[in-house]
Amino acid sequence: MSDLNTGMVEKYRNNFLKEVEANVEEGDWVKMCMQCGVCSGSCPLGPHWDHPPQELFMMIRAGKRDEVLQSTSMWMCTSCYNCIVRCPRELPITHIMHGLAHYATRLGIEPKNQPTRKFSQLFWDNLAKNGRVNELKLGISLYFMNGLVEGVKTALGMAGIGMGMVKTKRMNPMEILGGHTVKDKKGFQAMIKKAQELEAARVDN
Amino acid sequence: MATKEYSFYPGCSSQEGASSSNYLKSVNTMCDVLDIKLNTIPDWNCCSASIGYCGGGELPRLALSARNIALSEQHNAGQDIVATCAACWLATKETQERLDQDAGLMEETNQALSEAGLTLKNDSKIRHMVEVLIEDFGYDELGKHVTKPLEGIKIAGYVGCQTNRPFGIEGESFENPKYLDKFIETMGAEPVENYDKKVSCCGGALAFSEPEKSQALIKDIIEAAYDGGADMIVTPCPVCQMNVEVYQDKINAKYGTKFNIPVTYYSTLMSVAYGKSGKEAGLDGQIISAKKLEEIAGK
Amino acid sequence: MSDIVATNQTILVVGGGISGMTAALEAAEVGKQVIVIEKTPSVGGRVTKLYKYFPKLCFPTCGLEINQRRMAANKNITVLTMAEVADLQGEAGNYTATVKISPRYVNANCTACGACADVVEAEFDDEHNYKMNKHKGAYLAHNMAMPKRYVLDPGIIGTDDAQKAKDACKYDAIDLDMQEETIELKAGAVIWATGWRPYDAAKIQPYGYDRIDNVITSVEFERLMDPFGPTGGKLVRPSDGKEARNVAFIQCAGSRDRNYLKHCSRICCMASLKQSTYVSEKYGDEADVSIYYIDIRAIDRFDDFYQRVQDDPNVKFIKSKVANIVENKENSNPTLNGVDTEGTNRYANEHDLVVLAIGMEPSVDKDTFPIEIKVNDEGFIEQDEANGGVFAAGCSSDALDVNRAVQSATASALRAIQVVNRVAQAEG
Amino acid sequence: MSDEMKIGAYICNGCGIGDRLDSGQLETTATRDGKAALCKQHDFLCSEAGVKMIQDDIDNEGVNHLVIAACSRRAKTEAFNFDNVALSRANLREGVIWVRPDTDDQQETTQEMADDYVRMACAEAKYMKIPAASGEQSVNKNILIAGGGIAGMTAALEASKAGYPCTIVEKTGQLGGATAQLYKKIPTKAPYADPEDTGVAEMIAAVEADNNISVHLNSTLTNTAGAPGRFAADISTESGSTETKEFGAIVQASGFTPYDANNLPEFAYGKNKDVVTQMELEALAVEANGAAIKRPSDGKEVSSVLFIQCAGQRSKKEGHLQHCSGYCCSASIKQAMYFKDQNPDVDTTVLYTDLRTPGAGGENFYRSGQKKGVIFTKGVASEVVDGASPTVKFKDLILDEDIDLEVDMVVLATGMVANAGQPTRAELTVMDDEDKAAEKASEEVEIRVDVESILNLDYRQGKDVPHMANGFADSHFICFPYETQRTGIYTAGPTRRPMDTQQAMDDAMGAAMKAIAAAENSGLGKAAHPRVADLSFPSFRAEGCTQCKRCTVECPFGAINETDDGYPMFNESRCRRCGTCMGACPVRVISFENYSIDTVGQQLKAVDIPDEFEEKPRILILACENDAYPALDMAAQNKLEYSAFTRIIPVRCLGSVSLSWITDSLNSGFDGIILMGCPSGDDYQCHFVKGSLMAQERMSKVGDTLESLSLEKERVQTYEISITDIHKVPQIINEMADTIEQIGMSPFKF
Repeated sequence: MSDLNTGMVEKYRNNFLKEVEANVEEGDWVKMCMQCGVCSGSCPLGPHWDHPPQELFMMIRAGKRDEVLQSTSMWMCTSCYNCIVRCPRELPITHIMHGLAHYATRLGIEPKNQPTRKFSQLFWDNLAKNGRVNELKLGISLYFMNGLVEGVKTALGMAGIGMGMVKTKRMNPMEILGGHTVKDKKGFQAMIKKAQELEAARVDN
Repeated sequence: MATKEYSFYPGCSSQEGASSSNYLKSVNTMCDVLDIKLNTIPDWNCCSASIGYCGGGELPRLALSARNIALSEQHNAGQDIVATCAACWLATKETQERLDQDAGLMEETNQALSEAGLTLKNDSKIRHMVEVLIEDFGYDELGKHVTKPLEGIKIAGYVGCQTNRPFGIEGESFENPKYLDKFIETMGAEPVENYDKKVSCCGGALAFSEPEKSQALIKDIIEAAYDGGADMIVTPCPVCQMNVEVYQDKINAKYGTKFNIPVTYYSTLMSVAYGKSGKEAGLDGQIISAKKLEEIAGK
Repeated sequence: MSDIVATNQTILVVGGGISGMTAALEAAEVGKQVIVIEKTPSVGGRVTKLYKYFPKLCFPTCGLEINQRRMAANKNITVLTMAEVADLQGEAGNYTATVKISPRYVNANCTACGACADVVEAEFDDEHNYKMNKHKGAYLAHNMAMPKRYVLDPGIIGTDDAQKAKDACKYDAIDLDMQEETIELKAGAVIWATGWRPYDAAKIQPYGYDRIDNVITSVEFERLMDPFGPTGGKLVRPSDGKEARNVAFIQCAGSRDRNYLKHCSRICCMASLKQSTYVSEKYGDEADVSIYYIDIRAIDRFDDFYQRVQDDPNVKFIKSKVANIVENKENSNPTLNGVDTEGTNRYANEHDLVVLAIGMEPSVDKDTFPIEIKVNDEGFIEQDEANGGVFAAGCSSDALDVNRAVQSATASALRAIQVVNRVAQAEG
Repeated sequence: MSDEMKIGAYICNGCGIGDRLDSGQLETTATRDGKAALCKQHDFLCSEAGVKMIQDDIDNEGVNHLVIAACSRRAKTEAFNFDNVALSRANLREGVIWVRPDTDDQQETTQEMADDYVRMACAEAKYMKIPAASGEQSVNKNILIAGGGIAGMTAALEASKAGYPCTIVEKTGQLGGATAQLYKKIPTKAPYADPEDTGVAEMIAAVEADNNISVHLNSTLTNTAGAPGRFAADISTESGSTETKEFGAIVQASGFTPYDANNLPEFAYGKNKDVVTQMELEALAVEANGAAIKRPSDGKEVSSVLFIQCAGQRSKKEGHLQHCSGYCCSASIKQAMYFKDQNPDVDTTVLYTDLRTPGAGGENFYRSGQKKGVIFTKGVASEVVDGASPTVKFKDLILDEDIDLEVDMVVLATGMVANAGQPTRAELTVMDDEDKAAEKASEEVEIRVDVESILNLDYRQGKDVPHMANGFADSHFICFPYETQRTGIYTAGPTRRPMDTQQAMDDAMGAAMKAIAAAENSGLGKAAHPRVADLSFPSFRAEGCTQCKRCTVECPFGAINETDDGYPMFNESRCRRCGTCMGACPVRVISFENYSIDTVGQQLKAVDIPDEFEEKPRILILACENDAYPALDMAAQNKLEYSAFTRIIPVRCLGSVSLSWITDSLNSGFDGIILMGCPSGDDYQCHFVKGSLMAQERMSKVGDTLESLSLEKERVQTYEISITDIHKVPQIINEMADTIEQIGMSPFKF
């Protein structure tokens, strides 16, 4: 457990809801849920969630901190926004799910091997570096995210698709050498850094 | 009609040699016909496409789109920002809304932007290309340019998620938006009535991280298109296009299906219907080639 | 219409439904002059379209019979049907209402013998049955229509049907030259009892009311039970006339939802509980009812009724706002998708028929009241001094069941009487 | 108007009557058999000309008893609405031509049907008197209000505003009742977000400032005698002094008693000081007055509180309330806000199964509660464990697991028990013989007296308004919520149905309206609901009376008292004119001017009974005028046919059916008799409470009569008919016709 995590446990004692309201993107909406379940029923990957959104909200209120933050559930969100548009109480559920995932990561207690968690991190690192996504590198690192052997398998499995993409000029092998970036990398990275600092500051105090 | 100018946010996947470069191609072709001038936002950056949240907190992610808007305000002052990618459009529009509602976040965002020597006014209109076509042109106008009606083609209009929710297109319902069908009709083709999976999710970015789960969703989307007697699928979203097109072999392998249905963009249809060549329409970007379109384009 | 006497001591009742009737009767029976303005061809309003009332499962027409008898016998009450208040000016004790009266094309001579209906042919959507069937161009709104006087649908005016109807009438009751007329009425107080309308179910897109035949609304379901309704009292579904044994009721269809109506419409839970007994009434043990709910709002003594239904083994309760409905193309069964939040159990349930417990929306749109009046976000009239001599009765004031609407109407009668009595004193 | 009776019969030829029937023949029937002094035909009787013709005869020919032979008595009532005449309607349209096929072979029986109806109408008219108020009455505008709570005060203030003097009798030492004990009330105005001041103080001030309202504190009603328009109430103070005042009508706003939480040991109530009821929490909130609420046990500022909804409610368990009290969900939200508004860090949890906040205001208030951080948990509490701080054991129904939660304080949302006074025996009371009468009478006095009476009515049938389900003094009517079974006495507020402050105020206003109407109309001798404005009233011949008490016991409205020497003492303005007393009287001494043993008895005598061998049976139908008769009308309107041998007589209520009518008609040769009344039972639909039950009970005794006449019991049937049984009524009639065909004609034809 990271220091930040223990710090937070200390700070909010038994009140996980308050912790979520203070630190999770759109977290102060959680209390507005009336447990109708329309979000859970509307989720395309719903059957794969251990705890669909409405249940997560109830668990948050019930103070089930570890079960929520260590859950793989919110990592199942495809950002389809079905839950948001159908929620009778206006909860920005998609964002809350992303927020919970990010907060768990920040605390260092997220499910490390959850594939989307890995991909999401890769994606961020990829874009944060150059300001633009380098699909090839992203793809390659994706294949290898579960280690070399796994990666080779996946890569081979995906080879057909890769070739198709290359043939149709929708993937460029040359990108391996660099590929797209923003010109003002320096400014871009400074901006990201600043944003992260500001956010960290919010959480820490 | 006078030339219409917009500040254009192409997004990563539209870049040269990227997964939806063919989308951009057809969009450009379509815009030539309609006399639309797209002024690309100089040095735009990625929007994080509602998947970067693991590493990126809310503020950094907002900063991404904020930077794009700020750049647009600076270089393409007064022009609406137009995106062709659903994720790009959504992320940018969401950022604008969020910052509009939360002064604190707006303030912090500007602090971050200042590191890149930018400030955000946040007063530009953020629009999807489809909105431009419907609102600034209208179906009738779009129809006027048709020289090769796409007769005899039945097409499933797959709207997907992010062009439809949470914002969607003005006047359309979340569950059964009709605009793609209207495009299809306007171009002289036949839309699939009550296409069940019209707004179902293809898995989005999770097609990479959760291939099996996503491909199960994609299978239903394609199956429903076939059930509706579709020759091809058309979509306004790069992620949808890619996911629905490229995994068909894998799905066939897993489920013993015989899927082989082309998936194109509305702009591809329009380019062809407007009499442009297959190349100009980006048909060469089809992994599963859209034969019927090629035929028409070839005529 | 010039023979209508209206003064500053007259009470104007806008709306002739159960609330308007009650308010009018209570005031008239203590000697006040009352004018009732009713938009449709007959009084009675929504309750005439109900098969039974909860919780007694008795018949609305039973009470209607008494109220109509009271009205017919009371010389203090004037009823203007097919009339609407176009404008309202003035203040407590001194109002002037501009009333628009649409032509009925049938005058007071009508004996309701039905000769006109026998000869006309063209048919029109039957509003009384929520357009689920058609009535002839000359019709009586329903069996107990009051005034018991036929109506010609404007659609036949200028056609042969109109002439046929006129020729068939031995009593010069049919006047094809009737024109819309506008009259002005004085009034000391106004009771606003325009009631409610069912929320437009087509707007609840996930439920596909506009796409799936076997998804209907609770108000339509009521009509199916009426022996004189669109199905002749058979509980069958629209797509194929198949008996609807396995019926799902979806609560909060349009209510408690920021996408539609934010308020709770109060009656829907009880309505569905009541309607679950219809299914049992028709199919006994073969009835298979599922009620999808967020909270069952069987308030106060209605809970006894809820408990009675809970004891019925053929009725299931599922705590869940249904996510969406898709049609099974093979058998036209609607399939409901969602999650039962009590223990988080995912379901995809097929039913013969789905009934949307549709929400209650005020009949008059917020911004179309003919006079400045305090209306809340939900569109209901607030009890407020600022409203002067205009008082809401029944569902204009809130989402109410019949019992509460009648209470509210009775109270509104006293409010109006207070005003006109003040006027009477002043005028000596 | 001359006293001598002159019958004018008017036959309409409109609506096909003229084409289908021999109106000349009908005219002869009216004059020869019906003894009509004059008889006229008209092709369109309900037209202005037709009505004028009749009015002229009334004005110039001295016609004072009318026979209108046209459509149903339910049709064209506005046209045939004449003052100061006795009116009878022969139903030739809905009753004859619309229910019979237009064929030659049916012509004869159809004509006979019409002739009979004309004879019957003439007979009825002949025995009708023109109803007129007795003249005893005078208008008394004073309204008595039992209870000085929010409902009582509202009733007083609003009635007073309309110009009616009110007297409030309040048991306690001050006005305000339960609401006065509240810190705040549930919001009543948009945006319905925060608790509101109760406004009780202002209201009390308004009451005291209103010299149209007099208030009696520390007082109770020790005796309430009389009737609407002339109630005489003894208002007694604790000190014993009594003052008698006269009133026109009464509003009973006696409120509620909080359910006794001592019945809930499982929740450690009474054991743990920090387990309190909602009412007790209000007291703590009043004490804190905006500052932090301290818990009873140790005065610690409450940092966590849990509300248990439906405590002892919505449960069939012995000692629990079966009903939902309706207001508790909103009340708990309000009380949770007491904590949250003062300190957002206080944990407030509402444990519910169905959160019930209906209407526009309700849902807004629920949302506001959530916004303020009140936690709502769907779950059921099984136990509260006593301890330094109480621990609530509950099943979380969403997470599907058992949870123990320690909190500083537990609030029990216990419900309302109506202060409805002494329960009156509501069940059917039909008497067969005098001994039973005596015994029933004694039961009457022996009803539970452990409950204090509110009104102490000096009524033959108990001291208070009869209770309905769950001990509330409701009317159990949906269409007519205020109609109690005691005329001129209207209940309001939680004594009638569980409700919150705002609802109680609206309710009181309605009750005040009804009270005003009762005061006004009783003053004019007009009946109250449902025969509103009926001027007829029951009178009886003392000489014939056997003091059997049937009428006094069976009156559904407790309208009849007994004189010291055991004779019935009618209270006109308490009477609803249903005629149950008339039906009950074995010696037929009770009658109304326009509805009597004779007005019906003579009709069935007037029916022409063909002799046995003509194979023309006669079926008598006595139909409730409110439901069965309209159903028959509507059957006709839809051209549903039934037997031509049917003769229908509408009755005010099956409760008014005298056995003599049955025996007489059997004796005079009717082959079958059908009684049609309203559904009975808990959800009875009879507007006179128990007409059908009475009829069934009485008819059960007809068996003997039938036997003595050696007639088959199938010949007399009683049915419960709803107004919607439009298809059923013709079936029933035709079944009877078939039955008669099987068992044969009655031998009693002379």
